[in-house]
Amino acid sequence: MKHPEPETTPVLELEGVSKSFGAVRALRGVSLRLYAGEAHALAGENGAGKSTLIKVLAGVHRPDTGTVLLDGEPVGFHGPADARDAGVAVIYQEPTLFPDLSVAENIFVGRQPRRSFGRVDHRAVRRATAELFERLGVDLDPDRPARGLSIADQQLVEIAKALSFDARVLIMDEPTAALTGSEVARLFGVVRTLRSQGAAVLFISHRLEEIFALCRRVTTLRDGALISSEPLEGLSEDDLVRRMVGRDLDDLYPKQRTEIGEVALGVRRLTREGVFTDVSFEVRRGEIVGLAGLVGAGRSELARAVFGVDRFDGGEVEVLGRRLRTGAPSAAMAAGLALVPEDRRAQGLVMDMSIERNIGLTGFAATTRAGLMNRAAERDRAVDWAVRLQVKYARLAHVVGTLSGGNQQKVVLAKWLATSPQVLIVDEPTRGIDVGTKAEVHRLLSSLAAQGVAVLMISSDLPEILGMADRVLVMHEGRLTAEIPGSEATEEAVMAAATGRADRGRTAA
Amino acid sequence: MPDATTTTMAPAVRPPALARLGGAVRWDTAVGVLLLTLLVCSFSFVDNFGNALNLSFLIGNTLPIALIALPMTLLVVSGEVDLSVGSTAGLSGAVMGALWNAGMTIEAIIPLCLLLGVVCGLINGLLVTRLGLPSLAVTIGTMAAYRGIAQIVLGSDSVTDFPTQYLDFGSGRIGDTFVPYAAVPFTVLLAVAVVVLHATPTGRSLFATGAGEEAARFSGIRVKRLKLSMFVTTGLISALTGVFWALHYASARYDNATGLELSVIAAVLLGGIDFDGGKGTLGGAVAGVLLLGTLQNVMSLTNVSAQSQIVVTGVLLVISVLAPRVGRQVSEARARRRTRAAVVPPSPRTS
Amino acid sequence: MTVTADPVRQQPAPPPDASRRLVDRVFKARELAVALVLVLILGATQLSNTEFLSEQGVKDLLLNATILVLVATGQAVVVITRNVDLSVGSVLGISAFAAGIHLRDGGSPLVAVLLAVGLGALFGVLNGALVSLGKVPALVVTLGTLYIVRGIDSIWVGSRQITADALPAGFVDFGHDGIWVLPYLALLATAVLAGVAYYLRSYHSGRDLYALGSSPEAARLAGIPVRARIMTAYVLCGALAGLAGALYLARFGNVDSATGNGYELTVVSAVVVGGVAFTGGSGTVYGAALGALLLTSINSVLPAIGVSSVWVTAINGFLLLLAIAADRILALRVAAALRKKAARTRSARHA
Amino acid sequence: SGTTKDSANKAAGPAAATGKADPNKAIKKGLTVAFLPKQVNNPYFTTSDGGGKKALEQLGSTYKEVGTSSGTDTSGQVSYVNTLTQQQVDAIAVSAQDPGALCTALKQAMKNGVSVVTYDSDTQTGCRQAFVSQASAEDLGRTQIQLLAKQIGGKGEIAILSAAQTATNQNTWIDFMKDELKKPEYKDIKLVKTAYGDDDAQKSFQQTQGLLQEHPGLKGIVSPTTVGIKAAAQYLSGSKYRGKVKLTGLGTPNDMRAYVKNGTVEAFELWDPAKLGALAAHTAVALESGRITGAEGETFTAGDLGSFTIGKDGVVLLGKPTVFDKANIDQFKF
Ligand SMILES: Nc1ncnc2c1ncn2[C@@H]1O[C@H](COP(=O)(O)OP(=O)(O)OP(=O)(O)O)[C@@H](O)[C@H]1O
Ligand SMILES: Nc1ncnc2c1ncn2[C@@H]1O[C@H](COP(=O)(O)OP(=O)(O)OP(=O)(O)O)[C@@H](O)[C@H]1O
Ligand SMILES: [Mg+2]
Ligand SMILES: [Mg+2]
Repeated sequence: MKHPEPETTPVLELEGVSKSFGAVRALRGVSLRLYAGEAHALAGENGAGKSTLIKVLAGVHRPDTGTVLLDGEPVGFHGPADARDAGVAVIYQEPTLFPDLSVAENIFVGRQPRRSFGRVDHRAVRRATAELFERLGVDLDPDRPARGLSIADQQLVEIAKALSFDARVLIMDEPTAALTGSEVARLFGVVRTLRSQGAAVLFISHRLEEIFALCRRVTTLRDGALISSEPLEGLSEDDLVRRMVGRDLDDLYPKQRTEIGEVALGVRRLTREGVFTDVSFEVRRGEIVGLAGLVGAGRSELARAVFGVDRFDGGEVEVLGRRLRTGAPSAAMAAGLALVPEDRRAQGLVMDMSIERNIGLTGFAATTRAGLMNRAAERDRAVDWAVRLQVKYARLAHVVGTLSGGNQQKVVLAKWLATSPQVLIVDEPTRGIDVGTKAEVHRLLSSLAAQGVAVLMISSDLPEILGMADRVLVMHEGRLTAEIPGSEATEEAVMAAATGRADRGRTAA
Repeated sequence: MPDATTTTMAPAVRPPALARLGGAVRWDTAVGVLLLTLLVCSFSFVDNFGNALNLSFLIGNTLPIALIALPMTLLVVSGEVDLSVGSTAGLSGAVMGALWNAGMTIEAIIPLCLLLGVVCGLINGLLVTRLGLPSLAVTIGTMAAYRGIAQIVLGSDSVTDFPTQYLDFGSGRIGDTFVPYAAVPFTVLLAVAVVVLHATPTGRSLFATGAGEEAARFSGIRVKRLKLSMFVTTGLISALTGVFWALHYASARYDNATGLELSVIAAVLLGGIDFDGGKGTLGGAVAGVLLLGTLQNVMSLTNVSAQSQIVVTGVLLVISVLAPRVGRQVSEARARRRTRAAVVPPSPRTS
Repeated sequence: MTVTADPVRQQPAPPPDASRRLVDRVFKARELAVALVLVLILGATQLSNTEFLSEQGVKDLLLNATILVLVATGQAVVVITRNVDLSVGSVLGISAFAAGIHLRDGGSPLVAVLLAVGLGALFGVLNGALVSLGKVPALVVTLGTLYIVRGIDSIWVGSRQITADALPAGFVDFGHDGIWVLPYLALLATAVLAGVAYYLRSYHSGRDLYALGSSPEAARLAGIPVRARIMTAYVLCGALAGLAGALYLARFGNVDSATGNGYELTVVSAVVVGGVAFTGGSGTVYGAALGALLLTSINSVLPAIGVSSVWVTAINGFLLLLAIAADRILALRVAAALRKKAARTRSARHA
Repeated sequence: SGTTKDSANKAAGPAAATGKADPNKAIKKGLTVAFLPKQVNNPYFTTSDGGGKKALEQLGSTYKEVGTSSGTDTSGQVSYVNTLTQQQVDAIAVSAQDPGALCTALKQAMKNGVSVVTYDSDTQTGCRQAFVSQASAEDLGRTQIQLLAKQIGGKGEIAILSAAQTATNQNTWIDFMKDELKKPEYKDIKLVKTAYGDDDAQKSFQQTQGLLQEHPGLKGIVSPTTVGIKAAAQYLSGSKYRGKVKLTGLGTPNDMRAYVKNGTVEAFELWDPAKLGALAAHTAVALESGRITGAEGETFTAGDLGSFTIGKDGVVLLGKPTVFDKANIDQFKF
């Protein structure tokens, strides 16, 4: 059955909206209609203008031209508060929490339940938060401060916040990018309930299967312009990809056959108290090893300790036979190690610096002459990698913070791949990257492995792990619980180990 | 492979040259222009301003601030601040006086004073980097501590009888030119600082550290060591300033250079250095120092009272932050109006 | 497909009562460290000089702290929003003089106090407008208004001064009398402090101030009226500085154009010692008040145990460093303990 | 100011300073004399500079006042000396924040033909032509002890509350106080401590508290600084020590009136700051006119202040300080 546009008035509507940032035209005359009780997907490559569109809907940006209509009436949102008051709840692409406030306060900031004389009812806030978490199946202490939450947990708090509004319109910009399957499933369950209660939902994701699982209608953007707005029924993933990128997609997991060589990264009995315990594994040259686990399993923390950003309390790390000191990333880099961190905004990039200089940060050795910066060399190095990774930028001298989320991720990759590492640890390398470029990143990792680089890939995108890894390590609550050869790795096996239901016999030695 | 248009930006409406210029004029350039304008006006209209003696006075009095502004700029760019500079200078002067009274030769004293500055900086730096304390808090503490030690060391003495050739170096000028002797080493230090901040990996690392410390750490920059070295440098230069101060004013007292930190910070802020770290240029900082110094000199020459001078300084500071902001908003508003006029909505292709 | 995997976070963690209580205690510990240092210092002093905590002694301690407590309370509110108000000293001075003029001309004390508060609030509006409308760095703006207000003050006041004989006797008596050892001024300050603390804890707009300081960007997205809140903080801070000015007049019976000069640094020290982070979003006004009490007590303790005033500055600095370092070390210890505890519970769950 | 001088006139300056004085030379008119106090807006200096201004008007010369708004901004004072040199004023009357720091600048000024007089607070002798002293340091030191001794009945513990530890004047006076205390009639008086309030109201306040707590038996306090005595009086008058602990020192009648009347303070002393300023003005004009050079033994008249003789090291002495008490304080308005 086709789903023609309903006859009713859309709850929220965009009409011919354009928005430019200086020379960059992020949106050009885009229209969009959101109906009550319908989930609507927004698709497009990195930098297509999806987040910008959402920010227009949320009152963060004011459109240069065009109008926003609520229940058919034009409205001028003067700020996020206006949109919120109109019943629009938004989950932004980048979590925007208050690190010093408790998780509960984060969720209810500005609209806490009150007692007499307008006083905040702290107990009610806590109770409501606990209920929300219950609904989402989130295991977080409402009283802990938001500082120090992993990206995934932050995203979960954002989701809880958006749900707590009981909004008429729920807008979600890549809410699932950092989540694993189970959390996504929970989230979808809750969203479906809201939808059936009459909420309009706008959903963005680069995981196409999620779009198909949740939405009925899809709008596609390319370079800020509207390409199509149509029912999803009858559309295949390939159709959608073609609309987004204007061509057919190559194989998403282009695994090359490689020669597995000597041990490049050896981790023995590594322990950081309270975070991970007694972790041992090896990664060989030419090998891609996947590291799977649930949110909060400690994968990212392990990667950080290996790279030396965090100290470890016991155990040792060896790169190409060289033993690394604890807490010395510069030594790790010198030994040939690179880490693409998971949080691109805080850890990956200096948001206020230019694209060029961000990429240049890892390459002083190559771009100095007699102790002085060689700007031409710095520029060449940056251009080379920006182009190879298809970063969509206007000028390399522009501040990296103005790039779209996916393009920022590409700059992080560029920054580290430019160091020609021997051992590459990538933590959520394709978080927020569009399907087209994702394949490109996979091809790149694959060809690096073929050239003898050892790759450790942490990802919450299980198909990605299964599609790319020669071997899968699984962590659960700070311990390595399984080591599964790529050929035997299935979703069930990995999930079993990740949830602690693993067959202990297969646990890594 | 995707076609070329996806890799680079789709051709967009180029903003008119003027708007681009508006965005490009940074505050530090503006301070430079302001300084030049002031100098030109002063040379033409202010009696007694343009002669060599007055200019040498002007430069001599501004030098202590300018000297400390160099490392302070680097430190602030890296996201920290040192309020103890005035006290370090005072301590170095006091120790210089005490040791001179004790009969040591000045050639032995000066290196000791500089070493003392290094130690002061090291203490600040270690407290900030090892204990992770905020530099503002630490240096408010050491500001009092160093000044207090200076008071203990020299007490109520005022040492004035340093060797004449040193005193002459501190207060004299080269022949009949307007250049004080001390301006020569300053120029060298300035050149070094400019190169370090703007043309070396160290400078890049400083900017990165100030703008995003965590990202800098993840990029393999040794953030703590870098900050420590900046504190040490600041201590060293402050001590040097203390020695210069004692010679320039021919007086070593424990309260030398009191309040210098506020002058330095005001000047550096005026020069467009962002106290959140990661932004600014040395040119701007030095222009800020000279602008304040010149303005004060001119106002004194034109009999503007001390009180009015304070008001002018304050107004200048406020304008220095409001002006670029207002300018940007105006140019943004103009740009928005222009695009609104230019955009013709394309008809959506619907399948 | 990913979306079909079964729910994972099986059993919610056991009710985190124990850990919550520990966390609570950590938060309180920030103030606790300062309180502990304070008690130790006072106790030790009392042991060496039994006169110290006599009726008059306690009264003096409380009176000395009053003015700083008020200003630090206001400052803490501003600092919590990730801003700063350096102009408090100047505002205190000018409002004290305004109140003094009013009283000298035969005005009523109540009106004089209101006048001072109103004048302070007016400067708060100025600061708030400059900071929030221009969205410019508060440090620069308020350094600017520090100079401007001080300049205006000294032009207006000139060499005039308000002396005790110009003030009504009742007003001067109010400055030092009280109920038993509790001076009226201290009671007033305590009431204000408790009011502000309750406001920050229990009202939307109060909580917003923390949110705002914690992440300005997130605050904007959450629809918090950022400008209005910043304005509130500055007006409160200015009003409290004004009130402190009026009390200064009552306490010292003497105001001239130099009153309040350099006070900003003392206030900032108090706030920092009290554990209010300059990065915004954390700390309490109680902490700031304790910091103020600690600072003024040190200044009373040293003369009382006969430390020569030559040593006072140095010891002051060291104690300041000690207080912030102790606070930090305690926090680190507790954090480490928490991490160990988390590890233990986790491995218990794992086993 | 409008006064411009021809270079011949200018050259006369240094010549006069080194050459011979002629007491019969005509008093020059139309000179510009700049007052550079330790601190502008300080009531004490405003009064004294006001005296200077009046004297200069009578002499037909121009008065101007410049200075820093902080009393410890030595570098600021130096740059004011430089500025005045640049502006080619005829004479500078300066109250030095630091005896050494101004020297280079003042010598530079004298080299450029500016006559330099210090008043209230001196520099090193070589850096000025004459010092107009408010009263002999010896007199000031000794009389304050004498005043206090009388008030406390010649026995008990006393303390001194001074300004900054580096304050030149105060330190000289304190030396003489200590010397005075060595006399046998003060054998029952014990000086237990010298505290420093840095001429800051709050600090002086707390130092007073500290003195009383540390020495509960304290009978009296001498504070040879106007800021210090005022703060101490304010504390005493609001505490249980009012009238029990005696306070004296140097203060202005306006500041102290309330405390004298409420019984906190019996008597204190000071010279007349307006006369000090006037004498400084007369000295400066006499120097610039070539009537004196600043050498010992030279005599000159200073309007209705009378005739003065330059003492050793170029010091001109104003006279003895006035003692203020309940009986006479209402006659003085400064
Ligand atoms: N604040 C800004 N200043 C300048 N340019 C911006 C700004 N925000 C977005 N852009 C530009 O607008 C374009 C659209 O960005 P947007 O974030 O909407 O993309 P997106 O579709 O959300 O991409 P992604 O999938 O990577 O998140 C990009 O070219 C981006 O560089
Ligand atoms: N039981 C816990 N209590 C408090 N914080 C925890 C707990 N478990 C994990 N964390 C926090 O979660 C994070 C650890 O997760 P980490 O980011 O290493 O996980 P991950 O496996 O990489 O998962 P992801 O990256 O998908 O979030 C850390 O920030 C840690 O402080
Ligand atoms: Mg986006
Ligand atoms: Mg992770």
